[in-house]
Amino acid sequence: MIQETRAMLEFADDPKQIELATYRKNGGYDAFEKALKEMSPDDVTQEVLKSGLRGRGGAGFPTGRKWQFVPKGNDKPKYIAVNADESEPGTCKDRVIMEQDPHQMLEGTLLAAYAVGATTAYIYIRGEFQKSIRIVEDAIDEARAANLIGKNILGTDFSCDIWVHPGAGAYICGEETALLTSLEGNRGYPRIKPPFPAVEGLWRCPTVVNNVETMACVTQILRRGGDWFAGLGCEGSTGTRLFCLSGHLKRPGVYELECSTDFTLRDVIEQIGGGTLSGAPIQGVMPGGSSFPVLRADELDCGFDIESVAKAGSSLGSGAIMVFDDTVNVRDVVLNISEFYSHESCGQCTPCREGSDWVRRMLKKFQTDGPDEGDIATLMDVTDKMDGTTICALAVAIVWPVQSFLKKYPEAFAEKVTA
Amino acid sequence: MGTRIVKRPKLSFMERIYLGPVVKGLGMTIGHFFGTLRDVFNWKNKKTAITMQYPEERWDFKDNFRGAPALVMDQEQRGKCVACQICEFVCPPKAITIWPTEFDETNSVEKYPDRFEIDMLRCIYCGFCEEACPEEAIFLVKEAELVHADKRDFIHDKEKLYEMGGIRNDRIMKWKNK
Amino acid sequence: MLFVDILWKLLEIVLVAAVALPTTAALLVWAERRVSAFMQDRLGPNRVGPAGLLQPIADLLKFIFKEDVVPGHVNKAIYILAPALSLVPALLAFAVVPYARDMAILDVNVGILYVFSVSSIAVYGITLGGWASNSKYSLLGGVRASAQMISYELALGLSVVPVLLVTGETHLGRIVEWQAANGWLVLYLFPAWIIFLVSSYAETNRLPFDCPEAETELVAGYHTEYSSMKFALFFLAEYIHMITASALTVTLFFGGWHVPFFTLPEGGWGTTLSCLAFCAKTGFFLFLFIWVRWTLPRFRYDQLMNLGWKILLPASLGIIMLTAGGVALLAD
Amino acid sequence: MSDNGHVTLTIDGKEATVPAGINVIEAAKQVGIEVPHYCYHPRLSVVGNCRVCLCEIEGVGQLQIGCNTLVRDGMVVNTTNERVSRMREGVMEFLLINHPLDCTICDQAGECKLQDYAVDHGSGITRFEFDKGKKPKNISWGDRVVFDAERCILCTRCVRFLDEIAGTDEISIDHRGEKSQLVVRGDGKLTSPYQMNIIDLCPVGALTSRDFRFKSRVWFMKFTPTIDTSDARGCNVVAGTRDNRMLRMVPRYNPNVNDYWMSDHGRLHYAFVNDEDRIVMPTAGGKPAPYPVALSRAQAVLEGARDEGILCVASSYMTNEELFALKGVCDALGVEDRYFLLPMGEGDDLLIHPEKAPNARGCRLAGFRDAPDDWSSQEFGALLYVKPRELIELPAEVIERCKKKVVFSLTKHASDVNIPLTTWVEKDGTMVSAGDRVQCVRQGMVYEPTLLTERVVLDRLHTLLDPAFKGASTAVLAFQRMADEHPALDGLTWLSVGLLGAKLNKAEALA
Repeated sequence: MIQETRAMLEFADDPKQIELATYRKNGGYDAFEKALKEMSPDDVTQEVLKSGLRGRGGAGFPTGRKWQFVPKGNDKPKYIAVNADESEPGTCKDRVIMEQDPHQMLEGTLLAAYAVGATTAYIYIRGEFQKSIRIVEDAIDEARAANLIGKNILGTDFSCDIWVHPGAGAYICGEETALLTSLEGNRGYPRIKPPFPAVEGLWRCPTVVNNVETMACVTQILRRGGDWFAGLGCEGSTGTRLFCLSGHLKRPGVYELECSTDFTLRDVIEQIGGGTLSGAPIQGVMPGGSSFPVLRADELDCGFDIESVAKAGSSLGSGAIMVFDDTVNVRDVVLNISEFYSHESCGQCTPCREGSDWVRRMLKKFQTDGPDEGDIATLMDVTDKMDGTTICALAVAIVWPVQSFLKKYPEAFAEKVTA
Repeated sequence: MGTRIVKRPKLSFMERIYLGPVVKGLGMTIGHFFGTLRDVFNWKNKKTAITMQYPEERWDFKDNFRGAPALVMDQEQRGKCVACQICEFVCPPKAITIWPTEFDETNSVEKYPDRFEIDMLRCIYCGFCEEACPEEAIFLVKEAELVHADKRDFIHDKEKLYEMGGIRNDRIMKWKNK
Repeated sequence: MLFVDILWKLLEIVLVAAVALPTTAALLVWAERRVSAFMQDRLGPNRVGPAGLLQPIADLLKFIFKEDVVPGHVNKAIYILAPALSLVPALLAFAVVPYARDMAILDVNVGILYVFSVSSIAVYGITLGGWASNSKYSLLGGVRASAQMISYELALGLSVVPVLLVTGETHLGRIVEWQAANGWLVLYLFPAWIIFLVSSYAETNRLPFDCPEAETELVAGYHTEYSSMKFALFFLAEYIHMITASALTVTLFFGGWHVPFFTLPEGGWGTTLSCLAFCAKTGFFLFLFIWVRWTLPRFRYDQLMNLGWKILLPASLGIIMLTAGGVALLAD
Repeated sequence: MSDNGHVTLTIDGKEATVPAGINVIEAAKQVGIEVPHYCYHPRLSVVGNCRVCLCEIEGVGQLQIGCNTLVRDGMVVNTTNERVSRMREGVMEFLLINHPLDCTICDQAGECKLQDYAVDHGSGITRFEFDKGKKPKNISWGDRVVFDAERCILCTRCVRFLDEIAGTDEISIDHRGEKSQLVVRGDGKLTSPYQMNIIDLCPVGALTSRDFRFKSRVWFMKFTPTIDTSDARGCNVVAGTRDNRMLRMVPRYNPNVNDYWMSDHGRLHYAFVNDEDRIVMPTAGGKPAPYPVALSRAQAVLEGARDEGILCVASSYMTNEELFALKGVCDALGVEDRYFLLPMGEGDDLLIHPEKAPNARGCRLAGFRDAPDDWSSQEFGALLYVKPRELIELPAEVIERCKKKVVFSLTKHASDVNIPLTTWVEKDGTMVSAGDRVQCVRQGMVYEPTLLTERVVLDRLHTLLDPAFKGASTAVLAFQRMADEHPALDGLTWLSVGLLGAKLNKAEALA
């Protein structure tokens, strides 16, 4: 039986954990104080590197490496941006941290700011998360009152201020460059890379953009040591991760799990999620949220870590495991996904702006009438041409699920719908 | 190149006397004579005369006949031409001249010909204009008999062209869905 | 002669020369166009008047109203004279033809000689027209015409000699009466008739012997430079020549006004019927003219001369010998 | 190897050494390869949203956009291989699926990048079987620019131009995704004095000129490189004419003068060329007279007034050649009082110059003096007056003080001899613009075949006055004669002035 390994969520069930006093009583800000007083910024980065922490936003870029990209000896101000614009369908983990243990994220943010030498950090919270915004703002006020945020923190030379920036409801602002553009007060348009944000981000200054969960991990790493973190999980997927199980499950929810090759994705779904609610067989699973390829029921016997799932043809992504049983129509699922993404396309790049809508309309036709001859090939070709031809990955977020659904459920798209 | 000597066939006496073939020839022509004569009196309803009695009888033009170019209107009697001037551009003898103008801003169609003239003394009935027209607004109609006493009348203006073209039931309607 | 007779003669001359012949010629033009059209599976002019019968009048009006161009380079006097010179002999030759029983404008003993002498003048009109036009086409046409007419005049004349031999008459009316009594001469002198026919075609410049006009080579030959009424006169002359030639053929070989197997009544009715018979026969030969024209192609000029000199002349001479021999034998 | 700030790279198998720091599009341009692009413009910031300049950089997994990829030493670029052309075809297809079939009524047709690239890089067919998206059309953005949202491909060149160059930042994008649409802030009307540049910038027909709209298809037009004569800046332009009528002006790239831009005022400054009221024949004593008659009359007038003094007033709209021809006439008559008229107005820091005439410097070069603010009350026997075409005129009382008048003018002007003027698009010549640049104007049309240019007329008048004088047969020869004479033009030739102009030699002589 797979068990949860609670590190980030250790105290999450305590409703008082959102208060600074409780958080400090549970060992909060000790790691930050220690780092501030005993460690150099480089030491902090080294500790994170040692832990093997990979970004929890979905792309999985090693966090320590990202911090190292920030140029040293540059007199431009540096910024931290915490990506709390959690809008991906199926993902709900950041909200748990923000609403149940906000100081853990703030501590990680401060540690990251200390590591890269940033003096300002912005927490870009999705506009719809009104409760999160309130809790995080209260937590910041409390921490600022306790001189954990602000000038000369805890009597040291280090100064860092943290601001909450609510988003205005665009999914694309969860993309790091669009988030920065939005922070600057402009339309949330992703920017072309290079230059990367770590070199030229917010107001053309070096900026580190990290996910909420990543920041929470940083807190845990500094609190318990990089070696401890590296010892959890398996190679390439160290530490614990928050997984959001959703869909037709008996026990959906956010679980903190270690990745392992010892058990399979199916085990997780069945043992943690408790199998399908109706008992009907699983039809498919999207293990990384709606923007990653789907896995058929017979492909679920892969190891539960980043590499194994990638080998199976999908990705753990942001850890949103969405399960649907065979009572749903695959055409509806894929149409729903494409409707979401075409609605959220920012409209900047041609292939995404025009292509996403085209894909949506084709899938709408598949759903209502079924495909004509050659339509599937056209759709595959169109999505191919959207893949990798845009500034950000939103186009890819349409291409992957759509292509995988078409490939894996050919029978669902085989014939015309007869009235 | 060598010289080739063609041997003339040696004619027989009867051939040389020439009268036989003359009589034969006379027989043939008189046959046609009476054949046509029979047509004139409508006897036996068999046709020898092949000529057409033009003003009364007229050629049945095929649909792809290339007569005079004309402008057509859609089902709602509105001109289809948008004054794109492509016909003017392709016209080999430069017979077409268009002066475009625009509707006011409230109109769904922006551009139309203020004046549209085809100089039929220049037109060579090539059909390029019909071929090139992206709006299917200009057609070569079955009108082939253009007779005017005044040269200026050969310059067909917009009204004349629309009158010749008339209404054409067609899918393409620029006024719709705009 | 009584004054009334003179008046009657004048009336006859006017009727024949100024009314009947031109009208026939005009009708002939119409017939030519209609017949040629029919033979070519066309309908021909059928717009002006019933069946297009008024077409010749339209043509005439056109000729009258067309601009009368006299080119600057012509010999003006002869140029103007030529068409008249072409027309007048054709009219004159008709004078001795007995167009009905006991009817002829000029009742002369030497009718046949008169015909030959008068019709020989016609060549002057054409030759002079060609020469006066001062144009190479016209000149060539004129030269051809004179050469052709002189050549075929011989055969024409010689082919009539057997008629004289058989009938012993030069009076055309009496030749017809001979035939009425003894049967048509064509039965006796078929080869002579053939030669006469061919030669008469050549004499009238009709196809297949219209080398003087020869559009394809000479534009229009001797009348290239003519327009308007002067051209019309040439045109008219050609058709009246045709009528005269047909009338002579009928008179000499086909019994003239004689109707076979039927005895004409005496008096006015007989005369009228004889005239109709004459007209019908002439009409047939006129039709033959047209018919031949739209059947046979034009001879090459050398073929024309070959035919005239090497075949028709010897043949007619031969026929004369035979006929003379035959007459001599039978007379005995 | 890189040296002197240059790098060597390979583009489509061609080796190229280009300055470091430029992007792949510019590098490819230098070796004669065109990488298609919509949103990229050399003078605007790079946003990389059209995605049509995708290139393959060897060693980089994904295709990269040429506009945002800076050249590196040893870089190997493929701009045409199968992978690139497939993706480019895809981008063209995406651009075209919702683009209306407006080419028939679109002014851009013929110079439309979408048409060009659709032919060069598109697949030629459409697989899009749905109704095209509907957006507002024929939106008036003030009285100069008309916007069509359906045709817009959202390259944001116009947005960036007004933001970065004109500095008025008036356009932004509304909605998102396929509903994105440009809007003008405020009352929806543009205010920038440079707003019409966005019409040239627009690679498609989304932005069209109210002035030029539907006047002519571009393929019927004749284009002549010349300069703008609305002010002393002398922006380089291409004048478009059809059937000998001027239809539009668009800026022509000249890095030394106007870059890619020009002001709206200059662009719309041509209506007088097509003016129906222009005179096309000289008049002498109010009656139409052929040139020889009018000129001998002018000769008589001027020679008769020699003793009483002649006032000569030139126009700063004349070309140098004409001014020197006028100078020759003045010399032959011994005229002392030589002035020119120069209208002044407002200027700005970008391109609008306060001197509202193109050739005040040329007037000074030819020895004419700036017109005094208050004219003396001296009386003259005759006035030889080349009337500026607008904005400024000789005061009426000065004209009245001259007994006889020989006037060159565009429209009818009361005088003893009135000779028609020609406009700058009807003749060849040079002018001296701000910054003392000699620039050429070129003949693009003929208003009326009988018209003679002022240079020819003045040379003929000169010959009448001095039979020994022989005028130059062409403007090129006249320029050469002038350059030989005048030290400031020393060493310049018509060819060295060329399309982009050349600096005067001794600029200080004109100050």
